[in-house]
Amino acid sequence: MTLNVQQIRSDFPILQRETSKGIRLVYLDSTATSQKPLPVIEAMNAYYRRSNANIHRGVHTLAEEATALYEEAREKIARFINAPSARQVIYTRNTTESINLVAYAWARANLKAGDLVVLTEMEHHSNLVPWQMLQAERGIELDFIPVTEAGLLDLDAYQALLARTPKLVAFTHMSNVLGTINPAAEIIRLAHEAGAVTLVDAAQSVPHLKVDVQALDADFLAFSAHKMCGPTGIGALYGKADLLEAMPPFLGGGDMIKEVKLRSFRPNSLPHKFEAGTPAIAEAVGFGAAVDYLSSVGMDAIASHEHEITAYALERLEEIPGVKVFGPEAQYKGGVAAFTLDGIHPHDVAQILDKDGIAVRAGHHCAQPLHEKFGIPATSRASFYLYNTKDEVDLLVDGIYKVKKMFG
Amino acid sequence: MTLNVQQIRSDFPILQRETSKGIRLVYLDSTATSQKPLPVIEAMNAYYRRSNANIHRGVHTLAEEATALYEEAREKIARFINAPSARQVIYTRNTTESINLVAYAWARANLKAGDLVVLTEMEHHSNLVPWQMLQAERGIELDFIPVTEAGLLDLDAYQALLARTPKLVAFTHMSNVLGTINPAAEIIRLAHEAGAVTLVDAAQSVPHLKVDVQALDADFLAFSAHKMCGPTGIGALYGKADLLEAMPPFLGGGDMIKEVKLRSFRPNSLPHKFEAGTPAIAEAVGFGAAVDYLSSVGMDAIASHEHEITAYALERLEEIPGVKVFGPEAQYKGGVAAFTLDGIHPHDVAQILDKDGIAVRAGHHCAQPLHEKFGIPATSRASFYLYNTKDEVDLLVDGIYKVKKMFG
Amino acid sequence: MDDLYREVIIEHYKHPGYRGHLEPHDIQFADNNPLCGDHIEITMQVGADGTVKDARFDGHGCAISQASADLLIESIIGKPLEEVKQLNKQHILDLLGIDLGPVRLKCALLSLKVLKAGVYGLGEASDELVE
Amino acid sequence: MDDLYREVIIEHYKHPGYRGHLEPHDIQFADNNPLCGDHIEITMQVGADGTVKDARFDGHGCAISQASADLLIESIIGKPLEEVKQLNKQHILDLLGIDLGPVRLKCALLSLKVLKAGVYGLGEASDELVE
Ligand SMILES: Cc1ncc(COP(=O)(O)O)c(C=O)c1O
Ligand SMILES: Cc1ncc(COP(=O)(O)O)c(C=O)c1O
Repeated sequence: MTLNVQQIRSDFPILQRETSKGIRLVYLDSTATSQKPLPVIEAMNAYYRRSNANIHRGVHTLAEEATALYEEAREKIARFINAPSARQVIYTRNTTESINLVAYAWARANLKAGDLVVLTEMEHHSNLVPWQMLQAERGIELDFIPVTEAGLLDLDAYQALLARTPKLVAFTHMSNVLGTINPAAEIIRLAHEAGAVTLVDAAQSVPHLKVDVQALDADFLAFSAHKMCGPTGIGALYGKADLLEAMPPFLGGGDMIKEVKLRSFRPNSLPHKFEAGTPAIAEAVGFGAAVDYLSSVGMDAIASHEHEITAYALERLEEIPGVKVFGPEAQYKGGVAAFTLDGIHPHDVAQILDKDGIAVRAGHHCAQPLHEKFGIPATSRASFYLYNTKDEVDLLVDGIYKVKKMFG
Repeated sequence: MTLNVQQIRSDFPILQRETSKGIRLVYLDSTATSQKPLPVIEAMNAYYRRSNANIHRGVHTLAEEATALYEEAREKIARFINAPSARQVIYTRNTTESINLVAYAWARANLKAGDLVVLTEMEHHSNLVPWQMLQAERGIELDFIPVTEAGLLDLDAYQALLARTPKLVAFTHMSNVLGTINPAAEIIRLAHEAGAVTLVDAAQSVPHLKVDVQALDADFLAFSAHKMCGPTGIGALYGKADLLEAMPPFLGGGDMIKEVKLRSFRPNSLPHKFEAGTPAIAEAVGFGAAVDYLSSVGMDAIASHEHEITAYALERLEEIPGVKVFGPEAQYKGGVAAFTLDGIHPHDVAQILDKDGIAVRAGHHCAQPLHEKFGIPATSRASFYLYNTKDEVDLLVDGIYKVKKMFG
Repeated sequence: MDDLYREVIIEHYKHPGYRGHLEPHDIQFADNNPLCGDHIEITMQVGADGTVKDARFDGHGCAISQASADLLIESIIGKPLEEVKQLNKQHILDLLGIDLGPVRLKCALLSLKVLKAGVYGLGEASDELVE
Repeated sequence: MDDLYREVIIEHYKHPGYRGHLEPHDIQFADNNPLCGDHIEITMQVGADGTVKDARFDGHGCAISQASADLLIESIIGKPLEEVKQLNKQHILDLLGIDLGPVRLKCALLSLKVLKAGVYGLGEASDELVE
């Protein structure tokens, strides 16, 4: 099951570009956002050139077409994560809004002062700040599953937290810094035994692994299209039907209602209850095209390709004196290599690499507490997706040697 | 200042399409959503093919380019509405989210039980439901500026409402059903005299009229890109700097923070404080291209073109026996003609027109209370934008005669 | 004009055969389509043998919703209730003999939703009844 | 390699001329760039004639932020405080002699922000100081 990477690369127009004269792009920043293949770009293009209209309530041909395209995309996304029904897939702007939707509509209706929410030390800010806001507003309590030196979740400590009967366990399926793939099914099973609801931040897992919400038994699961070959401006929240049905609406406005009087309204049924106003229609179409694209390549093939590249990258990076890669060994890890280089700031590393067309990210990658835990303000991060090659890893390594020489 | 409409039409690929064999599209549904000109479609295309990257924290070339494009678009939008500074323009998904942002972040921090919010009877659901939700949650009071038989706001009644010292006056600049253009500057001036903050639902005005937030002295103003030649999935909230600065954040997550610890965060400065997670980057680029496009045509020229078409449409529609058009005379009105046809349901009207390629909308247009006020469940609505012609009005009129004949 | 507004639809809309309200009745149910305000009430008398003895619809709305209701009532009179319970979307589409987009489909299916909610004795007419 | 990491920048980063902390001092201010954790402190002695008698920077961060700080201090010693107050973005860009994108610009301008907040006696170093 090896990918035809050259074939795949030819689907991504941006990979053909030069960042400056004669310098071909080496894109190693897919964890921040992925590039988009032609079928995704063209699907949105065709939508605007042919079918654009507002949806749901329109009777005319364009409105019917746009509605059908918008809802077919939802079906595709539902199948992609094996949701029992498309009405359990709510369109949002991104993972961040998906999590906030749970924090506003589910948590504010279900949590009271003193209730415990368990997070982890490796969370992205998107799965920290909404709960901190709720803590400030409601007096809920937060506690954190610690991260071990090896970059794994401390599951013994988790058991101890569960003994305090949390109401919610919200955790990342895959760390965007360490690359750690957390044992989500196990974490959820234990949470359920303790009576907690679970929220999976799947921003990094749905793009890179086969995610099956029913096999995981996840209560809520959040992800973004832009990290999985889809457009910006759209994400999704999956939820169990009974939870979503019991929740009050979040944003109020057009489309999320059944009936409106001057002083009251009746909310619409799922999924529309949570989709207020004109949604990201073209983006939904692009999102659907993205899951089609990923499915046609095959998620298992993608995962094993990334695994191969990552293992190679770790091996090559670790042979460079002064390089320290964070996170667990390749076997527990997705396609992320965050590293430091002795005495040289990640910003300088990234910027000098950029001169050779190599795009890596430098900073805290929206996981400041995790960096603090490891006693560093920032890392450089190279990340890999279906279109990356071992040659690109070699270019990265050459680039790092160049950086070292400049600062030598 | 007449538009070269044929030239303009050639910029919109969708206007060249046929809805079925031999039937050319006559798009009269721009109030629901506008069509997109090539420069907008191409700007997003180019973004995905050349510059796509996550923004703000990236050091590499693509990230720098994407950040610059995203922020330049904000500058363009700020200039388009004459905002004092681009940091007062917050990107949202649409008008609906903009209004909800004010309802969640401003109103929940500033309104308490018993506080009065004044709306109007002609509001879109997007400017009703968020306040009804707050009424249910907080016990604020709602009251409504009545709509006269002629389809205008009753400003005497408004004065009486102001005597009850509302905290907020939230109203639509232009009705999406009646077409009424409300005297926004006057409404705001009176609200300010009474000590109220103002929120303008500008979903229909910014696309069609020259809107100057400083001339209006609006405190908050909400609009959507998709109604003004821009993409779906993005809108904006303008706010006065002191109000926005004093407001707590709304959604929590990446980018809206200055610093995050495990248990606390410091919010970012404007506008980022209100933009959590990866934003709609390609859509911002398209939004910027849309305001460039509209500016190049000229908002005054667009408004007068629409005025001419609307006046003609009203004249022609009213000569059809059994047709009743709602809303004021052309002089008080934007390019909207919502009508009923005696004995024939709007859905049937719209569907039969569609067979001739004529796209009008049928229903309550997310303004159910307004329809109830006029004692009708639904209307058919034709609406006009810069690309519409008098010929299209004639086709509409012919179509209506055909409908009458079928049901005759 | 294509087949959408086939003469039969306009005909059943303008001259319905089964518009009315049965008194007494064994089954009665009413609901509306919030999208457009269409309203349908169905009343029915059930025979001792468990078949539909008689039925009527009342209400207002677009031609599609009203003609569908008339055609539907016509099609069930004399049928066993058990058979009526099995009717689905396809039945209505067959009666109308036309293709419908998602929005108009809601209009067309309103009467079937109301009918099935009544026959099953449900409190609410949900979309799942007519999938 | 193009001019971005001109030798002068690496040189000032590796061998700064003005790293340190003056004691006593007349002006002291410190801040950091939350994006990357860069930190700069500036201490300054002001002469009776209102000119900068001596100054030093301390801190840690990327080459751009630290080299900018060193070059900035070098450029202000002996200058009237009133002149220092007028310094803006362009001054730093001239010192570095390179183009910078928006993210790296923040690194480059951190020392100037800190300097101006100190000289103006402000509580916070805001971006507007260096526009
Ligand atoms: C007056 C008015 N307000 C608000 C809206 C809601 O806009 P959106 O659906 O883009 O949020 C609309 C559009 O339908 C409108 O016409
Ligand atoms: C683990 C994780 N969670 C959440 C997010 C937030 O995703 P978005 O910015 O699309 O909302 C990201 C992406 O940066 C992520 O990597």
